[in-house]
Amino acid sequence: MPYLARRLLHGIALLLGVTFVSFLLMVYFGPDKTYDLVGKNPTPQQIGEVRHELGYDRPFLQRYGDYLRQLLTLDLGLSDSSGEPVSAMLERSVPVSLALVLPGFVLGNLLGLAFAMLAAWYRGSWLDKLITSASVVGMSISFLIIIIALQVLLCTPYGLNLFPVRGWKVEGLASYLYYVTVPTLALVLVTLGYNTRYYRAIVTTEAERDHVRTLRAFGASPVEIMFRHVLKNSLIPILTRVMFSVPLVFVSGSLLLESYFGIPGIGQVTFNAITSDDQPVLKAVVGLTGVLFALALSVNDLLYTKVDPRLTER
Amino acid sequence: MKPVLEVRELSVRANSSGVRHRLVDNVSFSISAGQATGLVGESGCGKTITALAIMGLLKEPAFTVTAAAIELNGRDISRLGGRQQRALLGRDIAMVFQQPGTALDPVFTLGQQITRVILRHRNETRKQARQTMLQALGKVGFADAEAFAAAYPHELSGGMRQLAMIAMATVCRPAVVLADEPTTALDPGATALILQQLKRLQADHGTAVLLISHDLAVIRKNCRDAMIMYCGRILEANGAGALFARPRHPYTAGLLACIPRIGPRRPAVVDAIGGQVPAMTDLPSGCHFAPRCERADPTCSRAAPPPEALGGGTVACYRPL
Amino acid sequence: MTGTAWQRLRDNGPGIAGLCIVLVFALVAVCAWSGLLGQGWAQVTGGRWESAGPDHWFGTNLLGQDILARTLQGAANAIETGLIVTVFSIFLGAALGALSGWSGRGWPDELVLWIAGVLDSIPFYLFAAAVAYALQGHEWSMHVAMIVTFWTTTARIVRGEVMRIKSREFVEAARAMGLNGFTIVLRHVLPNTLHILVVQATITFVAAIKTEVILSFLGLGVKDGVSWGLMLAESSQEVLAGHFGNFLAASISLFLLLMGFNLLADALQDALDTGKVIR
Amino acid sequence: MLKKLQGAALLALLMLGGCGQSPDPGGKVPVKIYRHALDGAPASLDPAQAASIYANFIVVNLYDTLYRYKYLARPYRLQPNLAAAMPQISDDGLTVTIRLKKGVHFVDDPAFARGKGREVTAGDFVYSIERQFDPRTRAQGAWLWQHRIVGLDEWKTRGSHYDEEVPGLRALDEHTVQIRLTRPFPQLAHTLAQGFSALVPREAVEKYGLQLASHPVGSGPFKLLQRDGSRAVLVRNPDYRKEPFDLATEGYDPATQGHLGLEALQGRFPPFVDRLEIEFITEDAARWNSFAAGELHFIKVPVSQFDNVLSQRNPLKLSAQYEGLYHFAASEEAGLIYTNFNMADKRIGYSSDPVRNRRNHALRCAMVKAFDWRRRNEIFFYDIGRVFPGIIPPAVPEYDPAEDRGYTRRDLARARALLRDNHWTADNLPTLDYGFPNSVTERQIFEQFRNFMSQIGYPPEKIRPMIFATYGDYQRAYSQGKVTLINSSWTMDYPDAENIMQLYYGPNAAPGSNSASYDNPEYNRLFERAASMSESPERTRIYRRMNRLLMHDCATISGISRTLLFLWDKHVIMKPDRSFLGGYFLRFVDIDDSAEDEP
Repeated sequence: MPYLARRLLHGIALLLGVTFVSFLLMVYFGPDKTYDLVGKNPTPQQIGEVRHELGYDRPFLQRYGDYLRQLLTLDLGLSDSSGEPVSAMLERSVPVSLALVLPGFVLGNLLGLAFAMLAAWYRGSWLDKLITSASVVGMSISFLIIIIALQVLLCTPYGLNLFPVRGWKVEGLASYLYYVTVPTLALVLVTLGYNTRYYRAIVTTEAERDHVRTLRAFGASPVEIMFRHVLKNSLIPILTRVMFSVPLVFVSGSLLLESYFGIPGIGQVTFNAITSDDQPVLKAVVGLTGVLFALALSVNDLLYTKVDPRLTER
Repeated sequence: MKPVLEVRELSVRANSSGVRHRLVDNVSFSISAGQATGLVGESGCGKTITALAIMGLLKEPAFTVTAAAIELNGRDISRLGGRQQRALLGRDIAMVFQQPGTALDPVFTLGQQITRVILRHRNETRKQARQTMLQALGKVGFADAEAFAAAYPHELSGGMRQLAMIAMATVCRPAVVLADEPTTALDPGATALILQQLKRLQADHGTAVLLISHDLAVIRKNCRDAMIMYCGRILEANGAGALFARPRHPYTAGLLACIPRIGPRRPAVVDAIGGQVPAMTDLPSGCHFAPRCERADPTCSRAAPPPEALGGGTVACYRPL
Repeated sequence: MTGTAWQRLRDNGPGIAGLCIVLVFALVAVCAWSGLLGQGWAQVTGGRWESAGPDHWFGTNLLGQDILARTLQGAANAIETGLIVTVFSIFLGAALGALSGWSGRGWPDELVLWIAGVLDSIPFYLFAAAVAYALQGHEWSMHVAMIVTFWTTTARIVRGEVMRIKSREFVEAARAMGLNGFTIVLRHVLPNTLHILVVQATITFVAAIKTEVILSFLGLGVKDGVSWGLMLAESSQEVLAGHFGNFLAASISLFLLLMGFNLLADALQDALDTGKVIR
Repeated sequence: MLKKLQGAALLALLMLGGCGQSPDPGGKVPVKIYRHALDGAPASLDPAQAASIYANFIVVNLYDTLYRYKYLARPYRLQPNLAAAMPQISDDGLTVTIRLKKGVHFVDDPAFARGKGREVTAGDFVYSIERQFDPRTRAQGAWLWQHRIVGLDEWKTRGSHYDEEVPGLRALDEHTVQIRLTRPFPQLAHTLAQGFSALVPREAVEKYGLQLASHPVGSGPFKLLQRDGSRAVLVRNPDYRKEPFDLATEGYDPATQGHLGLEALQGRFPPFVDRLEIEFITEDAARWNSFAAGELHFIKVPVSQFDNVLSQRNPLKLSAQYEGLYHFAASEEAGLIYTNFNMADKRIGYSSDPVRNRRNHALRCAMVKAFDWRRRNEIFFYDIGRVFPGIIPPAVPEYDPAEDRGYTRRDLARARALLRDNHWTADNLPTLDYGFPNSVTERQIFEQFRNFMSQIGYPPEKIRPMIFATYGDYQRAYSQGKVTLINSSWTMDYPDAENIMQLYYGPNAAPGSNSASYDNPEYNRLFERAASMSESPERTRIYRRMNRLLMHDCATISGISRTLLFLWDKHVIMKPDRSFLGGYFLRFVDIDDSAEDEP
């Protein structure tokens, strides 16, 4: 299928770009661990030794080449600070991040969609107005504020003091809920406004199509119309949004949450890598996010053809 | 003979950004089983709105619908809502829309869409429903029903889509079908097919058809009765034959004058109506047609003329022909 | 903005409210720049963590600096960042968007789309951090990071719009008159995307301010000076010790400003009826 | 905790429609668990890289060192750990002989033959020190022994081949080490109580390479179970050598320590707890809340909580609400916080032009006079930090209570006069770069500093912040002399003032630890003279003289020692410590389960 081939080509081009830019910024001009590793009273010669050990003294292209090879072979080397294999760090932290972000991500989208459909069905009614204005309010509250406020309200003696201030000691459902609740709430609150508004825009346009009028003219119930027809028709933009937010939510999104709630996920690993000049880790994270993103792009296009019969002949 | 559908004092108001104006003004008429009634008027005069109002598809807050009664087989459906109303739609009264292109859901096959209607209104198993669906498609003239059932709307021509619409509208044998400009978007061949199907309906199930069109020729050919609508009001109603033979309302007369006769002898258009159709937002007081009517006098602009019986039909005019 | 659009905007209550809020903050910013407001933000004028009172309306922080002054200065900083980032990223977006849109499926189009794709694929905060490093913690690193990443959305939208306009008669006419692509785009095409740019600008502004706060919180933002983000960073330690001055001042003013812009953005979208722009 | 659980369950209902059983998050287990909090996370657990107090804190529990500090004795005194006795030093002070205990084994690990931990030998010690001088190790402790052990530096320049013997560092037999020094090194025993000197088995290094940093193989009282960026879990090493705890040896003082219930430990075998859970919590507030919520047994109280925790300052008194719950101890850190001038910077330091040199000296002294230690102490140390003139902190015996306090007394008039008399005006004052790694507190400290200076007419815009995303970047910048005002703190590596005096020894100039690049020939001469002396009245005289030289040259704005407050649960039997003792005390921590319920 030439279409697929084209997508693949795009994907590769994208990956090369991402890896190159990120390498240039984060590695070549990037942080320098030398001075974390030299002991007290180092001599210039010792500093040189460390730089050599870290491979900072090798030529640019060679380093970039190695980087690409690492990504291809998924042999990501060892962390400069902990000496742990980067792959091991990812295996350890990615599941945590997933567990942390997934509930909030899913809830945020589902609730957003639900509100959007309500608003669309009662287009122009007070309910619609309420939902729209609420979403504007939601969009106006910064993630930071939500996190700080929630922590004070739910995790401290100044508030309800129901949940832990930080940490992630998950053994079983109860402890999972115990630790995941506040971050989830934060995530939902911060995404809900945007999702609701975005989905409303989509669903309303779909709900005003002629064929929806036809359905009503043939006695279809609101539920059937909204869920069976409108939803399926608006699936493409919804999928697009979801697919595209996946890679970023799981890195950027969890970065703030995890560094604030002290949760050992990919976000925290990344944050520590930044503050401790841990290049191997940074390289891996950025590279893999790029890969994820390229994948998301391609998968998305495939889904289109699955969802919308009009796109099959392409 | 008892009318199947009787509409009394139907009015529709649009509420857009504070200003409320009438789209349909105090319309009353009735149509009886096994025959077609034509509703004629220039586009934007409220024909479609009337139909939608009858179907109860116009919703607050965008529209306000008021009616003394809309009786379907003697049952007032104007005040129904929710479940009861939905039970009627597509079963006892159905509608065929103007744009077959967009009236069907693009992401479901024709089969799926028709079957849904059947499952909704007739307690049949999926299997039975599928059979019924195929028969319906067959009836409207799809030779290879299976193939069409599996097709998506975008894979069919406009005419075929409209036939499918009709199949869908008739699959439950409704008492009334409101056909809103069913042929405007189609080429002559398809038009013929569609109209033939509508005729078959009346013949086979004694279905009453309200044929909405701006095309007088179509109405004349296919309807027993006809109504002339202008700016949300019915100006004249009569048997099609009588109405076309001897129009009473100046507007009707004007319209008829516009129909091109066959043959080269006469110019395509003679003494067309002067002036512009007024905007629904600011209608002239009294008879809406008065400003364009050469017979108009001050009385016309004072109050809306009530429908008066005349020559077997009714005319809303102070100075009928 | 056309007269009718202005009419529609005037009828939009929330929109006007938003506009007013924005104008108030803009006024504050101007006053702060011209040295009338929030000058004492660096001076120590009180004890540590004094509660609100006549001489310190919002109280003081750990060092004994007046929180009100810092809030006002923070507002000025937020607006400044917003303006710089918006102006540049919109300009960049419009230019590149027009270029790729006009060039159709040619290589400039492919190139621009590729760059945009690449930039969008890098997690933003990592990118900002990286730029901060690359620029050796230069005071503009934050702005650069934002501009470089924010232009893509605008570019994509403008591209689409330009492609649409390209096929219109008046453009054909201009072509027929033998005008070169550049002049056509400049004179005939871009002006027709103005309404989109206006809306995009308000949205970019919001994004910029939000990001400024978070970056400053992470220490990648404002270098010398005060920012709501820095105040929140301070407060994130203080609130748990029961001092809410910094937090309330910063978060409330941040909320108001963002709210104002969001309302304005919505109103503009309705007034200029560009469909709801996806955010 | 229970209250919180209900909260969780309640939300569970809201979210997933309820969940039945809800075990204690943290897991109720019949073993003794001690939960500790550090305000930072260790990067590496390889002894050779145990540079941070965090790393050291954990490393000394996973590995064994030859010596350690007595648990309870103050001032700190050394105590044989893996060594059988204190080192035997020849009369010329150049040959040191150390005997190791017999029958000590490394923990079982695949690295060893048949996975059984083999006996610890003198060879391991030799190897572990040599490692520090092998670039491939990325070691950070070499500076402790540099130029001090015969042939070691040459061994390195020859390419660090382990089969090659170092004349000054030899294993006489399985359990005897002999060290030959280039010159007397009184602090040697101290250096052998540091994580850096811990004994590492060569097999493990060769098997795991750099990964040793996350896969420790030692002979310490604990083994690593799990570790990530936010916590480490250690479990008791069942094969740890059996040595009964003895109050007398550890320097128990009933008068000051009687209330801690330490008697209960007498004669038992450490480690006393089965499991250590060490949380790395950098945010003060989060750490405190975690402690207040009962998730931790111990906390170093963050300054922001002092108001809340203390009811009065001198003497320090715990506020009533906590007295019943917690034990409480205040300890003065063995170290200091100071702001160096970069003397290598012509704008403010040494200048070839004698006039400028004099003016710069005056400028520095003016800034020293303008600095408000009272306020600094009040705002950032809750007024319980110890301010002292110069660099010799109260924690060391060399500290001179009689020293003139003028150096740390604010005197704006005098400062202004100094500027005036040396023709310094707002216009011709140099623009200075004040560096700090990004953090809220560091920024506040900077703003306060700038504020102090603005009060003697130093234009704020002339003191520019130079913010670095990481501490490493900051270190690089000032090591390369890019920073003019260097705010730093020094925590002593061992309880001997020499470790502080070297901070201004010329040859240690940047990139060395003498970040001020202070270079005063007399100071250097005195330092070298004292280098071979161990603590003595004479050395004390010399050090105090050096301190005065430094102050006269106004090379640094110094200094203050923090007072650290520790709170720990009444159920926990321990005497916590943060300085040299490092993590050594963890093996002596016990939990009094007569009152079983966990907080």
